[in-house]
Amino acid sequence: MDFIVDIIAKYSLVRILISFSLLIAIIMLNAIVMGYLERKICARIQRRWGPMEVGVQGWMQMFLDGVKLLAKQLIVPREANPFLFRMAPLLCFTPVAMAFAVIPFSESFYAMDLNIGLIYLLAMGSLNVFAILIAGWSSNNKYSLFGALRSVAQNVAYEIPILLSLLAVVLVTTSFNFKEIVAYQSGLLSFWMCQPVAFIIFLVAGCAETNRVPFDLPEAESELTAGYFTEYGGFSFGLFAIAEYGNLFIMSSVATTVFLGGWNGPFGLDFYSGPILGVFWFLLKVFILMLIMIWVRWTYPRVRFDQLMNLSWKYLIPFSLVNLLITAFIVKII
Amino acid sequence: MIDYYQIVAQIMFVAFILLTIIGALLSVNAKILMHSVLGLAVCLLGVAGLYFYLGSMFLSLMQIMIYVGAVCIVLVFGIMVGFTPNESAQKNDIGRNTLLGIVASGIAGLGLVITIFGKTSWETSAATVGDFSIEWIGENLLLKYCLAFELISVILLIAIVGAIILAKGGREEGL
Amino acid sequence: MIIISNNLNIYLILAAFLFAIGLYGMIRHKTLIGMLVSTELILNGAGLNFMAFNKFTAPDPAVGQIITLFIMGIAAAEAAIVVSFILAVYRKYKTSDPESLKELIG
Amino acid sequence: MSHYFSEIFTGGKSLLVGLGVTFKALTSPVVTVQYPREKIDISPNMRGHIDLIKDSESKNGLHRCISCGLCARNCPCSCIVVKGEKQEGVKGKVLKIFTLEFSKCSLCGLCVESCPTSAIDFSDEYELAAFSREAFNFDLLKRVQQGDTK
Amino acid sequence: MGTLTTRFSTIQDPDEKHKFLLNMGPQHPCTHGVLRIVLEMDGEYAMGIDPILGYGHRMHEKMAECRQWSGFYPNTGRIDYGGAIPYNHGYCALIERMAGIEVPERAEYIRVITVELNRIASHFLGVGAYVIDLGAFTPILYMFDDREDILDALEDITGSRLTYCHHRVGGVSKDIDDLFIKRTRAIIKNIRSRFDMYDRLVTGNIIFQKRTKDVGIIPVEMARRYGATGPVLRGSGLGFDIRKNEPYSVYPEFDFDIPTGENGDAFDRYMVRMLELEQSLRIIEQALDKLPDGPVMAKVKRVKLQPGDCSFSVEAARGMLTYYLVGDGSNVPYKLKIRVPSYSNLSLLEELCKGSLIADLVSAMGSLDLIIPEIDR
Repeated sequence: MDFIVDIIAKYSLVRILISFSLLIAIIMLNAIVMGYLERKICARIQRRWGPMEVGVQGWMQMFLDGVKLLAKQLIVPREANPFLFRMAPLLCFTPVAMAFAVIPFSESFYAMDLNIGLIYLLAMGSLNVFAILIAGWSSNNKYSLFGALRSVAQNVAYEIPILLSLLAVVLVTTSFNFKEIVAYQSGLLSFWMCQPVAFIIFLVAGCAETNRVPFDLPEAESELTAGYFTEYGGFSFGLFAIAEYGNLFIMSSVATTVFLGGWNGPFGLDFYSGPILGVFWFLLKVFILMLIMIWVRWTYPRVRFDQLMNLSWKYLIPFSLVNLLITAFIVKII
Repeated sequence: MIDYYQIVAQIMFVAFILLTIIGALLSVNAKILMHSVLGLAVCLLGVAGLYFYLGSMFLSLMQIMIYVGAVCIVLVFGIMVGFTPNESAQKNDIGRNTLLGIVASGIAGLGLVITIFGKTSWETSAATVGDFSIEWIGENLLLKYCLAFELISVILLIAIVGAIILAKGGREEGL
Repeated sequence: MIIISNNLNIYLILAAFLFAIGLYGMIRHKTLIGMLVSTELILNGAGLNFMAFNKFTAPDPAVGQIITLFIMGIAAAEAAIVVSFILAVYRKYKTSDPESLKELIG
Repeated sequence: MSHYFSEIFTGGKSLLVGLGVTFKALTSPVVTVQYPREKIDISPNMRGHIDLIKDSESKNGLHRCISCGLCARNCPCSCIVVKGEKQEGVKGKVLKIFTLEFSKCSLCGLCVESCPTSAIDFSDEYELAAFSREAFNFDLLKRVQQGDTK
Repeated sequence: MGTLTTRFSTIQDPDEKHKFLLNMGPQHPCTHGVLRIVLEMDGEYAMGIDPILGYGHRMHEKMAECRQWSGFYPNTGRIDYGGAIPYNHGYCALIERMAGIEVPERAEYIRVITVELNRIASHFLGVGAYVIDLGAFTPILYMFDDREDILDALEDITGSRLTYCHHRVGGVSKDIDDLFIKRTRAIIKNIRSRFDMYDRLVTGNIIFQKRTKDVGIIPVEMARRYGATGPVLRGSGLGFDIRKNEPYSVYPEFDFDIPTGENGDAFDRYMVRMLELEQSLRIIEQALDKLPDGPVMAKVKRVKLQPGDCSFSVEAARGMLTYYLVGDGSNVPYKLKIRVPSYSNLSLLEELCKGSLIADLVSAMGSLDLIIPEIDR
């Protein structure tokens, strides 16, 4: 019991409130920036201009789209389950917002420092499926239901390689705490160099976990129109989009902290270790990862469902297991 | 000043208890099967919060990850796969065994409560050895309580194999 | 200031409540999945009990946690196997009502 | 087993090659234009709606139409109405009505081909949008009188 | 939609209670138009498939019976909006065969050039849409980039970009000029240089190969049974092409191959289309080299459709297109029947996709390259 009082005392209520509202703002801003970047980069990949109308290079497009979404009515289908239908976007958004609490932007810029932050993030990540399930089921639409079903199998299958690849790093650092993991990589070494297999596996599985192309089966456009959010419109649709980008951010920031050295400068270039530069390095790495995911999205076709499962069970899980065993062996020897 | 934090903590505690109770009631009384699983999820979240108060953050996260993130989802999956979309909204039949249920659970619950208050006086151990960190659990799990670890591995393996065989056999028959 | 969260009995009563309501649901539910849900409630009651005793009475705090973890693992395995069983039954008999599975009564 | 690894290798390589293609496209210039602000030149042979050609050297000083009605008869969509009147002192008919119901037109060009005096031709207008169907009932005679044609 | 009944309007059999119906379309991203497919689903497996047509019906055949034969020109371009010029060509050739009109050689060459250009544009559209069906959005825009050049060139001589009405009985409505020839040569060079890029981006991609290989296999026997033609039949290994098997126009003068597939799966059909691009480029090159001088329009007197019937087949972008006309002595066709390739290609769908995953259904259907308005007419 003292434990929780400790936590509240350590981070006073004011701080919790402030950081929570800040986190919501960051999530929204992230969705706006990422939405803009995605549209712009996809346009340039396809040799189009992308949004150009409002503002210089159309930078205000996403804000106006948000306003448009806010102004739209939420239409609940007659046969849908109204309570769950309204709840699902919120449920989708909440775990994302909660997961943001432990993301270490820099050494001193974080909302909460947990000694098992990694597990906390994964737990919140596993809640995300639940919202998709509820959204898919409550819409009472067969396409939505298919999307939800696919999403479940996909998330269950890809949580395993994610866990195993992260464990390989945790074996070395012997800590689930983000701070300690980052501190371990303060020098020249960061884990993408000495754990490249785990890094690649994490990126692929993270792509699948966040339902991005080539693993966007829950919302496969040409098969299921829009998958689990087919029936949604207005801002509840917007919340799904925000949560999707939020998840992307979370996955990228886990990859950044665990494999790319978090707020440390690259290759041990630690000439200034203040909080601002730390945030800069962190965001730079996160955004590079997210841009890579966008780049991937606009290049590949979508895999089929059984191929998705095969990839996880036949390739990613064996490789991550072998990687884990080898790591354990080396750590034990040294 | 510490009282202020205590108040917040106690309010949250009550909220978690209410969450548990409401979830449990919803899960047994829901008219729609899906709601019943959702009630279970709410109840499990409440219990996870209580684990937090019982001093183990690790277990509360594990509760969320395993119970809410896996068990509940498997249940929902079962509902959605096994039942057609129309059927999964089917109503739970109420009334057949309600009286029996109330009596049986009433007796059991009453017995337990009487035991809690009447028969035993629990001794609270003053000093607990060790902390609640995951290192502590991990060490104990692998050294002192190794059998539990081995057992759960075997059970999980058997469960995986069994589930695959059961599910696969059905599909071959179906096609 | 009453610190209610530091009281063993509250946890025990809540666990008893979970157990009782799980029992009630087990008897009352007509579908296999509903019964499985009730089983999970009972298991949770047990887990809560273990954790409460672990915190307040046990000399070694690892025991309760490990048993609770054990219960979680069992619950996960159980859910997986029962759901696949339900699916197999459903495919064969086209129903999930336990009372209409006459062939299984023996 | 070797197939397993070779598939990983070739598959991974093909994925990287694909990424290379899109990256090259990302760095190469944009091929589209910002339509309402920039416009690309349309082909001079584009088939728009038809127009009477302004011809000051013709008999009536305005256009060459002799109101024969061949275009209206040849039109598969019956969207052209041509009416001429006999007038005192003038040889042949004088064009009174020449309208095009453009919303029916299928832009086949049979009218232009059938015209014996080459009096009609395609216009190069393509930004034709309106809120009502009536806005597409063009009075071609009026257009040529007002000088809207090319 | 309630008035349209399907074979699966309800599932009566109590043993089949776990199956359910899924309406794919008429508004669905993968049906490329207003095709409605009622699927009887068992989980993600489509156990019954029932395509329902008629949402885009425009009565083209009836329209042909209600107007002079010359009034049907604009309709031909609107049957198959993807590859309109072969339709144009087929109709003109039909009337020419019926009335015994000789077409000047230059006109025939121009016809071949425009038809082949249009075939390339149509294949780009079909392949690009297929790749979109598989989830990759980018390749279609690169293909449209190439297609745009062709459309620009065609606009220059035909006047329109999609629903061309260029060929006339006795020739073509407009001659091509040196600018067009120069432009077309540049287009050929440009498209040739981009084949490698498509190979690297789409054909070689392992996800694309996994999605298309061994998916929707059509054996030759089955393709013949359903009367499938075009790339669908050639993908199954039978090199049937009207341009070779029943030569018309000036095609015998050109040297080109008929690419065929081996397994008849979706990948083979895709590859046949990609290889046909190269063959079309070869034909255009040869035609530009050999282009004779002369008039582009024969002297055509008033054509009366003699009593009797006549048919003419051409190889459209999606397969064999046959016009069949019955005349009664007037200049209004008594009956005009159009045999479109997509219709018989679509009829494969049920046998092709029975019991397949919904993702494979999308993949197989995309590889048939259907144009729905063509089927509905």
